[in-house]
Amino acid sequence: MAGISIATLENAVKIVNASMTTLEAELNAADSKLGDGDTGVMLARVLGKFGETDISGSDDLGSAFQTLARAAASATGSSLGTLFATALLTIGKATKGRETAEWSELSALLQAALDAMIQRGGASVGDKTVLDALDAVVKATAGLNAAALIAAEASKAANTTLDAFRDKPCKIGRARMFAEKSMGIDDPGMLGFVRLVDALASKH
Amino acid sequence: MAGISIATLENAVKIVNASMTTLEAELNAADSKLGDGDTGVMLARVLGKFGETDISGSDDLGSAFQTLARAAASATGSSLGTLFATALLTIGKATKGRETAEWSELSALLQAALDAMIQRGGASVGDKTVLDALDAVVKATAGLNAAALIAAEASKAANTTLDAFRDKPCKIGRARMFAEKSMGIDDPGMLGFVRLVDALASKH
Amino acid sequence: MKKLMNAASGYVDEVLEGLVLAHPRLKLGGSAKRVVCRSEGVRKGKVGIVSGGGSGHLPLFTGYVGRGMIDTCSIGNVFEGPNIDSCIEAIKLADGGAGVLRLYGNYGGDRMNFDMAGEFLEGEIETTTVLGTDDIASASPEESAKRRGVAGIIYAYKIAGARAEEGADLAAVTQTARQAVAATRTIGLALSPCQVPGAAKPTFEIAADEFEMGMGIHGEPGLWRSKMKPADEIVEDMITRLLTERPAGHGGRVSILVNSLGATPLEELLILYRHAFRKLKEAGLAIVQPLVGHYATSMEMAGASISLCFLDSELERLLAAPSDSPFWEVK
Amino acid sequence: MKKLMNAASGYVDEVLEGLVLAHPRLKLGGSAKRVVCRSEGVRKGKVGIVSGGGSGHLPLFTGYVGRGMIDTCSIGNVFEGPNIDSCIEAIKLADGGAGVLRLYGNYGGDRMNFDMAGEFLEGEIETTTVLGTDDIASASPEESAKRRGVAGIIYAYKIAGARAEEGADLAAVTQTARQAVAATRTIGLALSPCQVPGAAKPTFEIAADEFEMGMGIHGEPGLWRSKMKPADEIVEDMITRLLTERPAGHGGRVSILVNSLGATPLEELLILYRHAFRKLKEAGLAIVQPLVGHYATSMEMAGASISLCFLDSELERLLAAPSDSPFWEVK
Ligand SMILES: Nc1ncnc2c1ncn2[C@@H]1O[C@H](COP(=O)(O)OP(=O)(O)O)[C@@H](O)[C@H]1O
Ligand SMILES: Nc1ncnc2c1ncn2[C@@H]1O[C@H](COP(=O)(O)OP(=O)(O)O)[C@@H](O)[C@H]1O
Ligand SMILES: [Mg+2]
Ligand SMILES: [Mg+2]
Ligand SMILES: [Mg+2]
Ligand SMILES: [Mg+2]
Repeated sequence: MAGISIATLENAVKIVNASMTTLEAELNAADSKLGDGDTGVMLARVLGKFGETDISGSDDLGSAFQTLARAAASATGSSLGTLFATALLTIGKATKGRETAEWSELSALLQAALDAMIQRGGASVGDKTVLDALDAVVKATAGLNAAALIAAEASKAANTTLDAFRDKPCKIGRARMFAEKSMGIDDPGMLGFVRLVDALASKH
Repeated sequence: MAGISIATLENAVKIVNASMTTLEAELNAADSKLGDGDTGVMLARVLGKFGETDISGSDDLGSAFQTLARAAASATGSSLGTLFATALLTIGKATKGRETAEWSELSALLQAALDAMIQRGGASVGDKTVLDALDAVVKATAGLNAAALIAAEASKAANTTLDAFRDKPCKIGRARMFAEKSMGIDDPGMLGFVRLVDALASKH
Repeated sequence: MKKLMNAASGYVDEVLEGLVLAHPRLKLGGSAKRVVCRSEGVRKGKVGIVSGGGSGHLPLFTGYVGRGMIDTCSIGNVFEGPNIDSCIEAIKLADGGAGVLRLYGNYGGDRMNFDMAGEFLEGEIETTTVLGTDDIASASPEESAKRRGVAGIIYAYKIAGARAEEGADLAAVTQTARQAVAATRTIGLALSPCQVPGAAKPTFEIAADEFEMGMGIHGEPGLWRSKMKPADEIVEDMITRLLTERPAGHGGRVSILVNSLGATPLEELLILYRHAFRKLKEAGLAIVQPLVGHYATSMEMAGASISLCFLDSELERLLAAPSDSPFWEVK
Repeated sequence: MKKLMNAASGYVDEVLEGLVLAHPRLKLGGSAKRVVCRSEGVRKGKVGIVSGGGSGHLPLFTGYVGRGMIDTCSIGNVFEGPNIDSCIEAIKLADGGAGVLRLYGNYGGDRMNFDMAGEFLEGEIETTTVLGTDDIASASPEESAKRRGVAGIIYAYKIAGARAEEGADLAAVTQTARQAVAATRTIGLALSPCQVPGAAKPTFEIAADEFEMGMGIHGEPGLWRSKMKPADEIVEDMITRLLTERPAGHGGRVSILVNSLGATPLEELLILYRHAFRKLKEAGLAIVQPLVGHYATSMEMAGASISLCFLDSELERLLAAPSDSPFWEVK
C-alpha cells in the first residue's frame, strides 16, 4: 500500500464524479423535503469542477488538497460546499510539503477537518448534519492502517450513522424549524457524504 | 297585438337573461378563438344590470330604452357593450314620448340603431360583425306587422346570416389580423345577437 | 390560477383604492371613482392629457398619472374599455382651460367611449385624440394606423406630458404625441396566460414548451408559436422585426423598454436586455434612458415585450424632462 | 416552467451583465465579475456597507447598491451564497478607509463565506456584521436571532446606508443597522413555486387551490397550508402575526412593504395593501413611506410578503434621507 498520494486523490475525484450520475437527483430530492432542493446540483457542480482541475502537477499532496479546496470555494457559496472547502483546506494544511500521507493518518486528518467544519459552521456533532457521519468515520477508522479495512469500516460506520439519525430531529439550519417533520427523513448533507464514502469504499 | 311597450321590454330582459346561463360560456369560447374571450361575461353583466334596472316607472317607452342604454354604458366599456348602448340610445330617441311602438316600426327602429352603430364603430355591413346579423333582421322584418311572423323571420334571417358568414374572413378589430384563421369561426358578437334573437323569438 | 383577491366584483375598485392609498400623489375622481387624477390637480392654463383603458395592465395606465406625464386616467373593468361616464369625467378632471389631449391605446371599446365622451363635451372642452398604435404584430406596416397600443404608449405619455408641462398649446402637444407614437414600435411574446378575475379559465392555452410571438396583451393571437428557444435567438428576432420598421432617416438614438407582462421576473428581462443592447449597438444605435421592468402587464401573464422609441433631438429632450408619476420618475 | 434564458450555466452572469448595462450607476467588479459596485466608487472616509447573497431575488440584493444604500454586493449562484472570493472582493471594493459593515441575510452559506472573507482581511480592513433576520415564520420570537433574512432587509440597507452617508463611524453605522433589523418583521406566503435554472423540477409542489403561509424565499416550508381564502382574511392573519411582535413601547409609526415574490402582479399587491392599511390604522399605527411592488423576489414564484418597519424618530429620519439605488430612490 502506497498510502494517500496525488494519484489517490485524482482517482477519488473520478470515482465520486461517476457516482453523481444517480446521486445528484437523490440528494436534490432529499434536500427538497425540508430544504431548498439544491444539495445534489451543488455537489455535482463542485465535484465536476474537481474533475476539470488538473492537480497532477501540484507541488505536493498538501497543495493538491488546497487546489481542490479553492475549486470548491469558487464553485459555490452554499453551506455544504463551503464546509467541504474548509475540510479540504484543513487537510491540505496538514499535508503541506509531503508527497504522501499514510492511510493510518486518515482518521486524524478527518478529525482536523471535522474540527474546522464545526468551527466554521457553528453546528455540533449530534445536530443531524454531515458532521455526524464524518465523526463516525473518524472514530471507526482510528488506529487502522490498511486501506481496504479503512474503506470497509468507514462505509459501515457512515451507513450505521445515517440509519441511526434518520428518526432523530434535525437541530440546525432550515430543517430546524421542522424538527418534527425532519424525523424519518435523511439529512441531505449526511446522505451525500455517506453515498460518496460508499462509492470510494466499493473500489477497494 | 298591443305593440312594443315597456312591459314588452321588461319581458324581453327576463328572456335574454335566462338565456345567458348557457350563452355566457358559449360566447366566451367563441371570443377566445381570436379575441380576448370576454364577450359572454360582458354580455351577462350588461343583461344582468338590465335585470336590476327598474324601468316600470319610466315616463315613456323612449326613456325606458334610454335607461337601459345608460345601464349598458355604465356596466361596460367594451366594443360590443358600447355599440349595444348606442343602439338602445338611438331607439330611445326615436320612441321618446310614446307609450308603445308598433311591431311594424321595428325594422325601421333597428335600421336607425344599425346606422348609429356603423357611425360609432366605424365598421361596415359585410365586415363579419354583429352588424351583419342586425342588417339581415332589418331587411327580413321590413314591411311585416305581426309579432309572431317578425319573430320567425328575424330568427331565420339571423341564423342564415350566421351560417353565411361563418366561412368568410373577418375584416375588423382583433380578428382582422387573422383573416384566414377567422374563416370557419363565428364572430362572437354576431353569434350573441343571433342567440338572443332566437331566445326572444322562441317566446312568440 | 390562484389570485390574492376578494370577490371578483370588487377587484378593480379595491385595486384602485390600494393604488391611491399607496401613492398619495394620486387620488380617485368621478362618480364611480373610476378616474385616477393627480392630487394636486391640473395647473390652470396647462394642456391636459387624459388616458384610459381596461384594468389588469398595472402600472399601465394609472401609474403614469403625474406631473410631466398624464393628468387623469379613466379605468374600465379588467380588459374592457373605460365606460363613457368615466371618460367624460376624466376629460373634465384633466381640463386646465387649455384643452385636453385624449391619448390612449387603439382598441375599439376605448375609442368609442372616448369619442362619445368628447361629443358630450363639445363646446365645453376642446379635445384632440392621439391613439397608441405601437404593436407591430397587430397589423402590417401599410395598415399601421390599425395597430393596437401596448407598452410603448408610455413613451407618448412621457414625451407629450413633458411638452404640455412646458406650456405648449393643445395643437403642439397633440403634434408631439403623434410624433412620439410614430417613433415607437413594440413587439411582445407570451409564455403563459393570465386569468380575468372571476373567469372560469385562463385567457388562452399554450403548451408547456411553447411561446407565442406577437401575442396581444389580452391574449389576442400573435404571429406564430414555436418551441422555446434560447433567449438570445428570441431577442434577435424581435430586434430585427423592430428595426425593419426603423423610421426613414432616423439618426441613431433610441430608448428601449424591456417590459415584463407580469410573471416574467427581472432576471429574464435583464438577459433579454443584455442581448438587445448588443444587437442595437451592432446596428449603430445608441441607447438613451433604457427601461427594464414591469411597465405594462397583463396581470400574471408570463412573457415580455420590447419597445423601441426612435428619438430625434426634440423627443430626446422631452424624454429627459422631469416627471413624477409613481412608476416612472425622471429627475 | 418556461424561462426566457440561454444556457443555465450563464444565467447569473448574463443577468448581471444586463443589470449594469441597464443601470450605468452600477458596475461589475471582482475577478469573476460577481461583485456589483457603485460606478462612482465609495467616498474616502465613508463607512462601506457590503451585502451579498444568492441570485434569483432581484431587485434584491444588487438593485440596492447606490449612494445612501449599500456600496457593493457579492453574488452567488441562484439560491446559493456568494463564494469566498466574491465576498473578499466585495468587502475590498466597499472600503473607503473607515471600515466595512457586512449586512446580509441570515443563511448558513452566506455567513460562512462572509466570515471567512472577514478573516482573510483581518488587519487590513475593519469589518463588522449585522444579519437580516426579519422572517418571523422561520423561528420563534425566543430564537429570533436564528430567523432568516427576507425582504425586510432593504429597510436595514436604507437606514444604515443613510447613516453611513451622513458620515457616522463604523460602530454607529453597525449599531443603526442592528436597530433597523430589530425594528423589522416580515411574513410571506407562496401560491406557486419557481424553478432554479437548469433544475429538472420546480422548488416545491402546491395544490392548485392552496397557499402556504410563512414559506421561505427558496421554497423552504412554512407554517401551514390552507385552501385559498379571500385576500382580506389572509392580510388580517399576516398583520396580526406581525403586530404580535410589535417592539415594546413602540410609538406608532411604521413603514410597510407589500412585496411580490415574482409572478404576483401589482393589482394583487394593491388589494393586499388596501386591507393592510386599514388594519394598521385600526391598530393605531400611522404609515410612513409605504412600498408596494417587486422588491425581493424568488424569480417567478407567486406569492407576497408583508414587512413592517417599526420606526422611531431616528429610523424615520434615516428612512427619508436621499438614496439613488436603481430600485429604491428617495429624493
Ligand atoms: N452549519 C452547518 N454545519 C454542518 N453542516 C451543515 C451546516 N449547514 C448545512 N450543513 C449541511 O449541509 C447540508 C445542506 O447543504 P446544501 O443544500 O448544499 O446547502 P444550503 O442549505 O445552502 O442549500 C445539510 O444537509 C447539512 O448536512
Ligand atoms: N367596430 C365595431 N363595429 C361593429 N361590431 C363590432 C365592432 N367592434 C367589435 N364589434 C363586435 O363586438 C364583438 C366583440 O365584443 P367584445 O368581446 O365584447 O369586445 P372586445 O373586443 O372589446 O373584447 C365582435 O365579435 C363584433 O361582433
Ligand atoms: Mg440546500
Ligand atoms: Mg372580447
Ligand atoms: Mg375585451
Ligand atoms: Mg441552497
